[in-house]
This record gives sequence, C-alpha cells and structure tokens, in this order.
Amino acid sequence: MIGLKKRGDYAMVSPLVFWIVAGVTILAALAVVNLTNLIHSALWLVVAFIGVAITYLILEAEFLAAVQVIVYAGAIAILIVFGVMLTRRGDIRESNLFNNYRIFGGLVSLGLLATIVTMVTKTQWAISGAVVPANQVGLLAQNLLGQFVVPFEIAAVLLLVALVGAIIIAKEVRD
Amino acid sequence: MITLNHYLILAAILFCIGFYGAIAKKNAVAVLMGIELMLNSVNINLVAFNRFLSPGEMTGQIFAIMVIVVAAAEVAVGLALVLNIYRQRLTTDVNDLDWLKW
Amino acid sequence: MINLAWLVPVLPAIAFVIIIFLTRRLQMVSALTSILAMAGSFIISLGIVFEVLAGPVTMDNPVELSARWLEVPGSVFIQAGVLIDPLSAVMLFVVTFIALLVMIYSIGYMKGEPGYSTFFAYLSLFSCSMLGLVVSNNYFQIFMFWELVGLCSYLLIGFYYHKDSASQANKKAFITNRYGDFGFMLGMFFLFLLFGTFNFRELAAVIPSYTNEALLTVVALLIFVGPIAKSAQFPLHVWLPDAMEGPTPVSALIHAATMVAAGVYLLARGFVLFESATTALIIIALIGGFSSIFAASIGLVQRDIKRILAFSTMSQLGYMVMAIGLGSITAGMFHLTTHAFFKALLFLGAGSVIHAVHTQDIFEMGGLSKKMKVTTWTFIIGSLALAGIFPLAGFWSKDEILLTAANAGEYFGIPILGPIFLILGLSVAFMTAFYMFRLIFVTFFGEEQPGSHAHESPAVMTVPLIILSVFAIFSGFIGTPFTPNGFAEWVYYGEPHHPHPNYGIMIMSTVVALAGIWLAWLIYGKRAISAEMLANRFSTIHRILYNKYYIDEIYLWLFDRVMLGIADACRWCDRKIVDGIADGFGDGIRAMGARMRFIQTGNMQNYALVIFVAVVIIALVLAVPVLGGI
Amino acid sequence: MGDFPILLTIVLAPVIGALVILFIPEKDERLIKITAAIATFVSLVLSVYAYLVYDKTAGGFQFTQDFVWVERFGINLSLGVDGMSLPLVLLTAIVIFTGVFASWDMHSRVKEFFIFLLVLVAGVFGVFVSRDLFWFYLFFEVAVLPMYILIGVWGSTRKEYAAMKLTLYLLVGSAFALIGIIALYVYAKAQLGFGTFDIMTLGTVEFDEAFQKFAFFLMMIGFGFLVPMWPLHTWSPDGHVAAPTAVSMLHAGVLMKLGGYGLIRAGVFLFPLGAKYWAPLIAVLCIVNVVYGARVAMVQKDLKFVIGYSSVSHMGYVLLGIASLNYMSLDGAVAQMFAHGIMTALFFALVGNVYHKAHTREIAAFGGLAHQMPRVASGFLIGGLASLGLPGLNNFVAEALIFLGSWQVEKVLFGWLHFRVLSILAIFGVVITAIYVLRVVQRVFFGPRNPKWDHLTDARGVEMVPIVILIGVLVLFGIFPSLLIDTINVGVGPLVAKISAAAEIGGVF
Repeated sequence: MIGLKKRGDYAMVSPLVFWIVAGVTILAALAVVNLTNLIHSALWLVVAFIGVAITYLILEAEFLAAVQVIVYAGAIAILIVFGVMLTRRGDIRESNLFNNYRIFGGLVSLGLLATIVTMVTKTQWAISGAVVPANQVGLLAQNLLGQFVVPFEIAAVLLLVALVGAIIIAKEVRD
Repeated sequence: MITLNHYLILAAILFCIGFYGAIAKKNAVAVLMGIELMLNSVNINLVAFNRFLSPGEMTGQIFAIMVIVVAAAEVAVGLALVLNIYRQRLTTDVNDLDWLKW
Repeated sequence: MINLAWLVPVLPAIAFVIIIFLTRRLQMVSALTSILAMAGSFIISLGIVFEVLAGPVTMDNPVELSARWLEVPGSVFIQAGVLIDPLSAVMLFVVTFIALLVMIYSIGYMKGEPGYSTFFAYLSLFSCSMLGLVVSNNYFQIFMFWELVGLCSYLLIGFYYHKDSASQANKKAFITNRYGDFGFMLGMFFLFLLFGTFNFRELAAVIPSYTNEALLTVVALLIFVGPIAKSAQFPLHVWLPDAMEGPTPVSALIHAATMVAAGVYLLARGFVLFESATTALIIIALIGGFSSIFAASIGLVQRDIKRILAFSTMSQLGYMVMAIGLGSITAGMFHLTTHAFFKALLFLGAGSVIHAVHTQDIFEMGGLSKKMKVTTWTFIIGSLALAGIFPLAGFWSKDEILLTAANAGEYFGIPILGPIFLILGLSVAFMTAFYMFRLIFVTFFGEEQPGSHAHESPAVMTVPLIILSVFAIFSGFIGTPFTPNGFAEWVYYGEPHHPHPNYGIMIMSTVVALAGIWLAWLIYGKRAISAEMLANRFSTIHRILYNKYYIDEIYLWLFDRVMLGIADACRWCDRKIVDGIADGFGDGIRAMGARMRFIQTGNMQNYALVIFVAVVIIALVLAVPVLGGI
Repeated sequence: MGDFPILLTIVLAPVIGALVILFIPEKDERLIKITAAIATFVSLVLSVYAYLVYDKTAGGFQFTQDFVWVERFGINLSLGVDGMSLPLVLLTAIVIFTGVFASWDMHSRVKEFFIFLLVLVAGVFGVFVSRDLFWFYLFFEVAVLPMYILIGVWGSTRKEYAAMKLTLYLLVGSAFALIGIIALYVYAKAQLGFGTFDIMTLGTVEFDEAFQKFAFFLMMIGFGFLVPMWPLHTWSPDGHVAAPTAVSMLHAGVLMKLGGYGLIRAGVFLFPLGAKYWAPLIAVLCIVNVVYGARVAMVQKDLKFVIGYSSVSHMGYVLLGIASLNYMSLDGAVAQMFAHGIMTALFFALVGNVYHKAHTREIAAFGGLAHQMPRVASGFLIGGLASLGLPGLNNFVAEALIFLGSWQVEKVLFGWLHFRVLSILAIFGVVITAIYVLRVVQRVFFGPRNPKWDHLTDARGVEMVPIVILIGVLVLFGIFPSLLIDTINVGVGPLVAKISAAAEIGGVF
C-alpha cells in the first residue's frame, strides 16, 4: 500500500477492487459471527478490520487506514485474543455459540438492513465534486490541534481514564 | 463506478452483521467483537460521507478518529469487565448476567 | 372622667400583664397589683357614674369614643370603641365594685393556694374583658369580649385543674358557651348583612325602619342564643351548676354577679332589635320565665351549697331575661344590679362557710350561726334580699319585674300573657324563698356537726361581706316607685316611665315569699314535717329534680352517640374510603408493575434487541414516508 | 438600605447557611445549630424590615428585582412582594426561625438535617417572592423534595410510608399545576406575541371563558393537593405525624400555605372567570374539609394526628375564603394562612417538646401534665384557643373576616343550597373545634398529677424561644389586627377589582 501513486489516483481504482474488498470484508464479518470457535472468530475479525482499512484507502483516507490497521488489527484484535485466552473455559471449539435470539435476532438484523438500504437508496445525496486536498495528514493535524483541540484532549483523558479503569476493574481483588 | 451508496450499503451490511453478533452470541467476548464490527461500519460511513460530500474538510475523519479512540477505550474497559465477571462467576455467558433485574 | 372610660378595661389588663410577666413569685405584690388596678377602674367608674347622673348624658344622648380597629376598604369597618350611657355606667359601677370586693376577699380566701398570683392575674383578665364588654359600642367588640369572659370563666373554673371534675366542668362551660356564641355570631353576621354596620347607635337608627319583621325575628333569636348560653338559660344552662367547681370568689364574681349577667346586658344593649321583633320578644320572655321556674324547682332539693346558689342564679337570670322579654329593660337591669350585690354577698358568704368547714354539702354543716356570726347575719340579709322581703333590695327590683309581668298582656296585646307571667313570677318567688331558707336553717341553725372546728373568717373576708350586705339592704332604694328621679329615669328604652306603686303586687309577692320562708322553717327549722318523708312520698319527682331533669344525661348521650358517632364514621371514611382509594391507586400501580416485570429480563441483549426493533419501527414510520415510501 | 437586594438575601441566607454548615464538622452540633439560627435570623430580620418598610399607599409589588434567565422563553428570576405575599414571607421567616430552635434537641445526623431544612425553607421563601411563574414552580419543587428526605430519615411512626405518600401527592399536585402553567404560557404567548411567565403581564391577558375554566380547574386540583382540599388531604395528617418537629412546623405552618397562595395567585388572579365557575365546587369541598376534618380530629388517639386533622379543618376556612371571592373573604383567607401558620407551628413545637421528653404522643397515656410542664400546658392552651378562634388572638380576626365575607355571598348551589348554609356549617366548625381542642387539653394537661411523668422537665432556655415568639405574634396581631389586615388589603385590593371586573358567570353547580 505504501508508495502508491499521486493524489487523485484512488478514484481511478477499478470498481473491481472495491467489490473484492467489500466481499472479503463481509465474508470475514460473517465468519466472525458464525464460527463456533472463538479464536477463529477473533482471527476473522482481524481480516475484517484489514478489509475496512483497505476501504479507507479506496476512500483516500490513508491516515485513517493506517490508524485502523494499527489500532484495530493490531491492538484491539490482540486484546480480544487475550480476553479469549484469559476467560477460556471448556472446549474451545464450542466456545462461541448462539443464544436464543439466533433466529429472531437475524430477522431484526435483516429488517434493519432492509430499512437502511431503502433509506440510503431513496436519499438524494448532495455529492460534492471537489478534489481531496493533497496534504490530508497535515490538515487533520491542524484541525485536531486547532478547532477540535478540546475533544482531542478530552479523548486523551478518556483513554487514560479507561486505561486506569480497566486496570482497576481487571485487577485481582485480594480478600 | 462506485458511488457513495455502495459504501453506505457496505457499512449497513457490516453493521447488521455486527449487530447480529452482538445480539445472538452467548459469549461476552463475541458480543464485544460484534460491537467492534458495528463501530467499524460507522467509521466507514463517516469516512465515505467525508469523501463524497465535503472532501475539503476533515470533519468526518476526525469523527472517525474519535470513534476509534472511544472504541479502544471501550474494548479495554469491556474486556476488563468481562475478566472481572469471569473471575466472580466463572462464566462469560451474557445470558447469565441478568443482575439488572432485582 | 368619661374621656378616661377607655382606661377602665385597660387598667386590669395592665395588671394582668404585670402579674404574668413580673410578679408570679411575689404573691402579695400580685394581689395588690390587681387590687390597685381594679381600684383605679372603680374610681374612674364612680366618676363616670356621677358625671352621667349629673350631666347631660342620657340613654338618648350617650358619649361615644372610638378608634379604627379593623378595616377592609368598602366592606367592613370595625371600631374599638367606648359607649357611655347610663346603662353602661351602671354596669361599670356594678362590675368594678364587686370585682374590687371579690379581689379583696380573695386575699384571705385564696391564702396558701398554689397559683395565688395566677388567680389574681385571671381575675384581672376577667375584669378587663367584662369591662370591655360593658363599654363596647358595637356588636363585634361585644362579641369579642363576650368570648374573652368565657375564656376567663374557663380558666377560673379550671383553676383547680388537678381535679378531674374541675377540668370536665370548665370544658363543658366553654363548649356550651360555644354553642351560644355560634348563634350569636350568626345573628351578628345577619345584622351586618342587613344593615352594614355593627355599631349600636347606627343600628338603632336604621333598625326601626326595617320592615321585614320575620327576618328580624330570626336575627334577634340567633343573637339571643348567645345570652341563652352565657346567662345559663334553658336549654344551654347545664354548664352553670358545674361551674361551681371553681374557687368560690370566682363563682361570686363571674357566675353570679357579672359575667352571667352579660347576656341580660346584651339584651338590654341591643333592645332596639328585639323590640322590633315581637315574636322574638315573646320567645325570650318564655324562655326566661321557663328557665326561672325550672332552675328554682331544681334548687329545691340540691344538697351542695354552691349548687343551690347556682340554680338560684340561673333562676334569677331567667327573671331578668323574662323582664326584658316583656319589654322592660329598666326592670331587667334594676334586678341585675341588686341581684349582683346580694348574690355576690351570698356566694362570698358561702365561701366563708366552705373556708371554715371544708365541705360543700349543707347536710354536713349545721349550727354555724354560733361560730360565724358575721357570716351568718350577712348571709341572712342576702337571703332576705333574694327572697324579696320588704324593704331589702330584692323586693324593689322583683316588684318591678312582677309589675312588668302583670302588664305583659297589654304590652303584647295578648291578654292571657299577663296572668301567666305573673303566676310564673310569683311561684318562682315562693320557691326562691323556700330553698334559700332551707339552706339557712340547715347550714346555720341545725345541729352542730361533731368535731367541727369551724371559725369565723378573717376580716379581709368579712369586711366585703358587710359592705355587700349594706348594698343588699339599701341598693333597692334607687329604684323604688317612691324614689324621685330614680333608676327608671336613668336606664330605659324609648321613653322613661316611672313605675307606679302597685300595692296589690307588693303584698302578693311579700306573702308568697313569707310563705316560702315559713314552709322552710316548718320542714328544716322546726322539723314539723319530715324532709325524708316528703322525699319518699314524692320519690319520682324528687329524683327527677335532684338529677336536674336528666338534662345532663341526655346531652351526654347525644354527645357520645351522635357527635362521637359521626366523628367515628368520618374517621372510618377517611381511613378506609378516602385513604383506601388513594392507597388503591398506589397498590394498583404496584400490581401493574408486578405484572410488567417480566419485560425487564435484566438481559442486556434482550434490551438491545428491543431497542433496535424500535429503531427499525421508528425509522419505517417516520423516515421512510418522508423519503417517498418504500 | 436603598438598593440592597432584600428579597434575594432573604432567599439566599438559608442557602448560604446550608453551605456554611457543609464545612462544619459533623461533631460540632452546637455550631451547626447556631449557624442555622443565624441564617434564619437574617431572613427574619429582613422580612420584618420589609414588612415594616413596605409602602402601603403605593401598593403593588415592591423590592422588585429582575435577573434575565432564559430570554428566549421569557423566564426571568423576578422577585417582588405585594401585600399578599409579604405576610407569608414574614410567616415563613418566623416559623423557620422558631423551627430551628424547636429542633435544638435534635442529635442524629444534625448536619444533614439542618442543610435540608435550610434548603427547604429557601424554596418556600422563593415561592413567595417570585413574580415569575416558572420560578414559582421551580422553588416549589425545591421545597417539596427535601421534605421527603427529612421525613423519611428523621421522622417517626410510619415514616417511609408517610414520606412517600406526601411526596407523591405533592408531585401529582404540582404536575397538574405545571400543566396549567404551561397551558397558560402557550395561550398567553399566542395572545401577547411573546412568551412570558411574569404574573403581572399574564394578568393583563384576556383569557377566554373555556380556557379559564380549564386552566383554573388544573390550578384548583394542583394547589388543592397542597392546601389540602378534601378528598386530596390524607397525605397531610400522615405527613404531619411522621415528620420531625421543625419539619412539621414548616410543613403545616408554611408548606400548606403554598397551596392557598398559589390558588389565589395563579388561580383566582389570572382566571377570575374560572374561579367564579369553580367556586361552588371549592365551597362544597371546603365545608367537608372544615366539618369532616374537625370531626375526625375529635376521635384521634395520637396528639399529632389531632393537630394534623385540625390543619385540614382550618385550611378549609382558607378555601372558603377563596371560594367566596370577595374582599373580606380573600383578606380573611390570607390572614388565616398567616394565623394558622403561626398557630400550628406553636402546636407542633409544643407537641415535639412533649414527644421528645416522653417518647409517646398517645393522648390516653398522659394526664395532669400541667403539673410537670406548666409552660408547655399554657402554650398549648393558648394555641388551642387560637385554634378555636378566640378573640384577642390572630385566628379570630381571620376567621371572622372569612365568615363575614362568605356571609355576603348570594349564590345558590344546585338550585337549593344557599351559600349561606355553607357558611353556617363552617361557623359550626368552630364549635367542633372547641370540642376537640378542649378535649385534648383536658386529657393531656389537666387532671391529677401523674407520677409516671415526674421526670419530664418543663420547657426552658432555648425551648422557650419558639413558644414565646409564636404566642407573641398571635397576640400582637390578634389585638391589633390592622397591622396585618392593612397590608393584606393592599395585596387583595387589585385582585378584588379584577374579580369584580370579570363577567358574571354561573357556577359549576
């Protein structure tokens, strides 16, 4: 992915790439949900994350793509695997079963999907023909440290708090 | 030609799959995974809107970044909770976790 | 002096405040404070009386001082005022004089009682209220002081609050009077509604020209309910005998001489109203007359010295009410004045006796005349005055009432009324003489009780007795038919009419009274007729009389069954129905909650599912139609 | 004192007191109580000052202050008092000041208790001094909620039940009032072209008849809960009984007056037509209040229940005053709120004193208490006499005005029930009051000395503060009623003018 051509080229990427990436991502996501082995699910989750990252690339958001790979495919996926390991009990092959909502949940999901799709297709989007600016990362930085500095800092604090909180919650309580 | 709708529908599909996972799985960790999928699909939406509707501004991407941050925090805390619950109850089955009811 | 009239009620009030806040521990100082204040009031009153007698102040030309007390713009204006005319001047004199004597007497009588200071404080408060009542220039003010004297009566009856009987008695007195005040208040409001003022003089100007006599009758009768209770007329008389639980000086001052007479005073004060409602007047006279004979008949058989006097008071008050009902406020007020003196004398004498023998049952006394000379003689003077023996005070005033009674037929234009009231009056006179001398023969002349340590009371008690007996003898002369420019020229309604001596009635009343005394002597003095034998012969009548016609029992039954019954029903309704419905709402909601509980599974996936179902539905319902349908 | 913000200080003094108490250590009970006393004393002094300085010839709202709050919706924190609210502010100040002293012997969780108490009273002050309906409502809620905690934590006998019942009733009531206020706002906005909660501005709006009937009904129910109007009253005896002394005093003394005040201010003043329409209903219910409340009081076994039901009965007079809708009766209604507040506070202070020492309130358990507690007995007797409307005490003036006023009404309900019959029944209530009051006085305080209670000490020291002050007020305004009535006249005058300007309309019955 590194060393791609100059700006604006992504728009030229063949629709085929999109279809493939989309297909893989969806399949991976389905696998996450449907497999009964939790470890497998976790691994397929990584695949789905990477698929999303590629989608970002196609959308010309390479910084986000990078973040996606690092944070999701890297950190979060690993965290989840750790979680799986630490809470393992019984047969790992039977570790990821459905509950009673398998059918009904599915129906609701499909209904939701249908609704969203209908709404999406019915809406007339105000598509802008503008070109994506060249220095996206620079712009992002300017925005984050300028206009959005307060949310940015709050996000930082949130992370810290979450970190501390996670440690405290997960820490073994000694009686 | 890939239009905005394609991305939105992709996101919708991912969202619904994630939702299905969050709803229909027993294991708490699997539920978390479903939620992650949902968050990702939202991010796709944000980025796609940013790209197609106002490419000159970075607002959508910044939102996406915030979501990622929150998602990271959420996973950390969520997993910590799952761990703790597992320690207390020796289970990760969300169906057993109905203490909200008194 | 008249301009200082407002001070008359204020001085005792000041004494009351001083005693309550400063001198509770200094008993003699308290007593002297009260007495000094009272003496001040007395001197002012005396000044007022002389000024009224000498000056141009007459019933038609009173002096009125007033200040704004309460005002609602355009709706009501109530004054705090003073109205001085011969009527109030006489009352002022009577009240201050007797109050002063009673206070002096109490120095001795109350010696050693706990609450000595409090007693004088209450007496001062009472004097203040009573004098305020007397000088009032409007109905509203008179009503206020009317209730305040009731309060003082309550406090003083309950002075021995550690006695259950006393605390029951004062409650009964207050509540009975409340019924009276209820009627009074209604009447007063009616009056205000009709004429827009409470002021006596303004009312006097407008009432005679008011034409709706039926309405006036209702108003007059409602107002008369007040005097019925206050002056212990049938059927609201039940409190007065029980009120004798109070210390005897209190009985003398409040329940004989002054407060109970307030009802009569009110009738005289507002006579213009009653005069305009003839039917009401007749009813007043009938109630007065009936109470008079009713009480006298009960008095015949009582054993308690104070109760005998209490029924006597009730009976005499009935006399006065009857007199006013028969159209003569002169007669009523004259009898009020003389009665105040000799009845106070009798009560104080009874107090002296009780002080000496520590019992109130006349059959446990006897032969006291040897040991208590002053008391005995003053008591006999009082009794003679009450019985109406020539030439004592009671003779003249009773004579005037009987005269009025004889004229009742003419006055109302119903001839039959004259004889009825005359016979009524004479029979009361007979009974009065009988029960008073029964009392005297048994108490003072019977056999001495073994082990009796009776002794004459100290001078501070006997001197008031002597002073009062002087008045009991001579006060009647101010109003005899032979006195020029006497009572009838001072206190009258409409035109003063000097009574002409009616020797027939004079002789009749004297004969009747002497007959009563003679009969008493036969039974209790000479014992020619056995009292027990009589009681056994007429046992039913005796029992009914002794139990006061069972009126108390009837009231008690009514109260227990009706009043408390309704109250219990209300409570039941409140707890079970009103509260039941309210709690029912709560329980209903709770039950609904119990039913709905299953929705709250506590399973978060379940919740999420529901949320998303809702999202889908909301989206379908709200968003999709906007976008042009599915 | 010129521009000194008197009213704001009156409201804020208790709040500041509460904040100061927050920083006083729990153990230092004395200091906490002194702080509370000082805070309420400031309010009291300022209230008295305002009462004396208020210009009766000018009338209207005085000491006004306005702070813009939410401009868009026309909500301002506007303060001001007129002749109607001023006595009630004074009442609140007196009751809370004495209430602090009445809870001088409180020893459990003192700190929290006084904080809640002060917050509560700040809310009550706020209600009486706001000219803005929104703040009126807001302050009202501030006053209600601490009550729940105060009763639930420091109460006695079925305290949880009573606290819950009280809060639910009051909230239901305030919900009705809120709907009324919002409807009023919306309607007025359409008429005026701008939204406002200012009472005087709203008072200029001409509401049509149907709306007046509707809105007044809401106000009547809403504030009727508070007054309390039969049959919405059962929270009040339960609440009185369960509450700790100072809270009972405030509750019966002041909180119930919010209802009467609200009904006059937000009901009669804004909707004179609606008031005329619904007056017969209020009249009938208030007679039930008076007679029935007194009857129930007659057979109670618990001292506080007697007083609780007597409050129900006495507040009936206030309602009668309102239902009669004329100058005297409305004057009387406001005066009765004041007088009853003082009187009932006195009662609760005394009962609290007895209960604190004897640990029981059962009437039958007592007897002859006047031997051990002569001061308490005298105080109770004076309170009782005020309660039964003895002249010379404030209540008489108020009741007499109400009766006189209601006596003037020439309405006939249902075609046969003359309004005067209702007045007669109400006046008869005075007799029943005498019965139950004297019954209690006699059973509790009179009679032979009961050695069982020899350990009880009479009121002394700080305990005497509430007794003396409250009795003093009763007597002062009883002997010189124009001190009170002249001020109320100023407040009621414009109201009466508005009522008589409104068209005549047949009542609901």
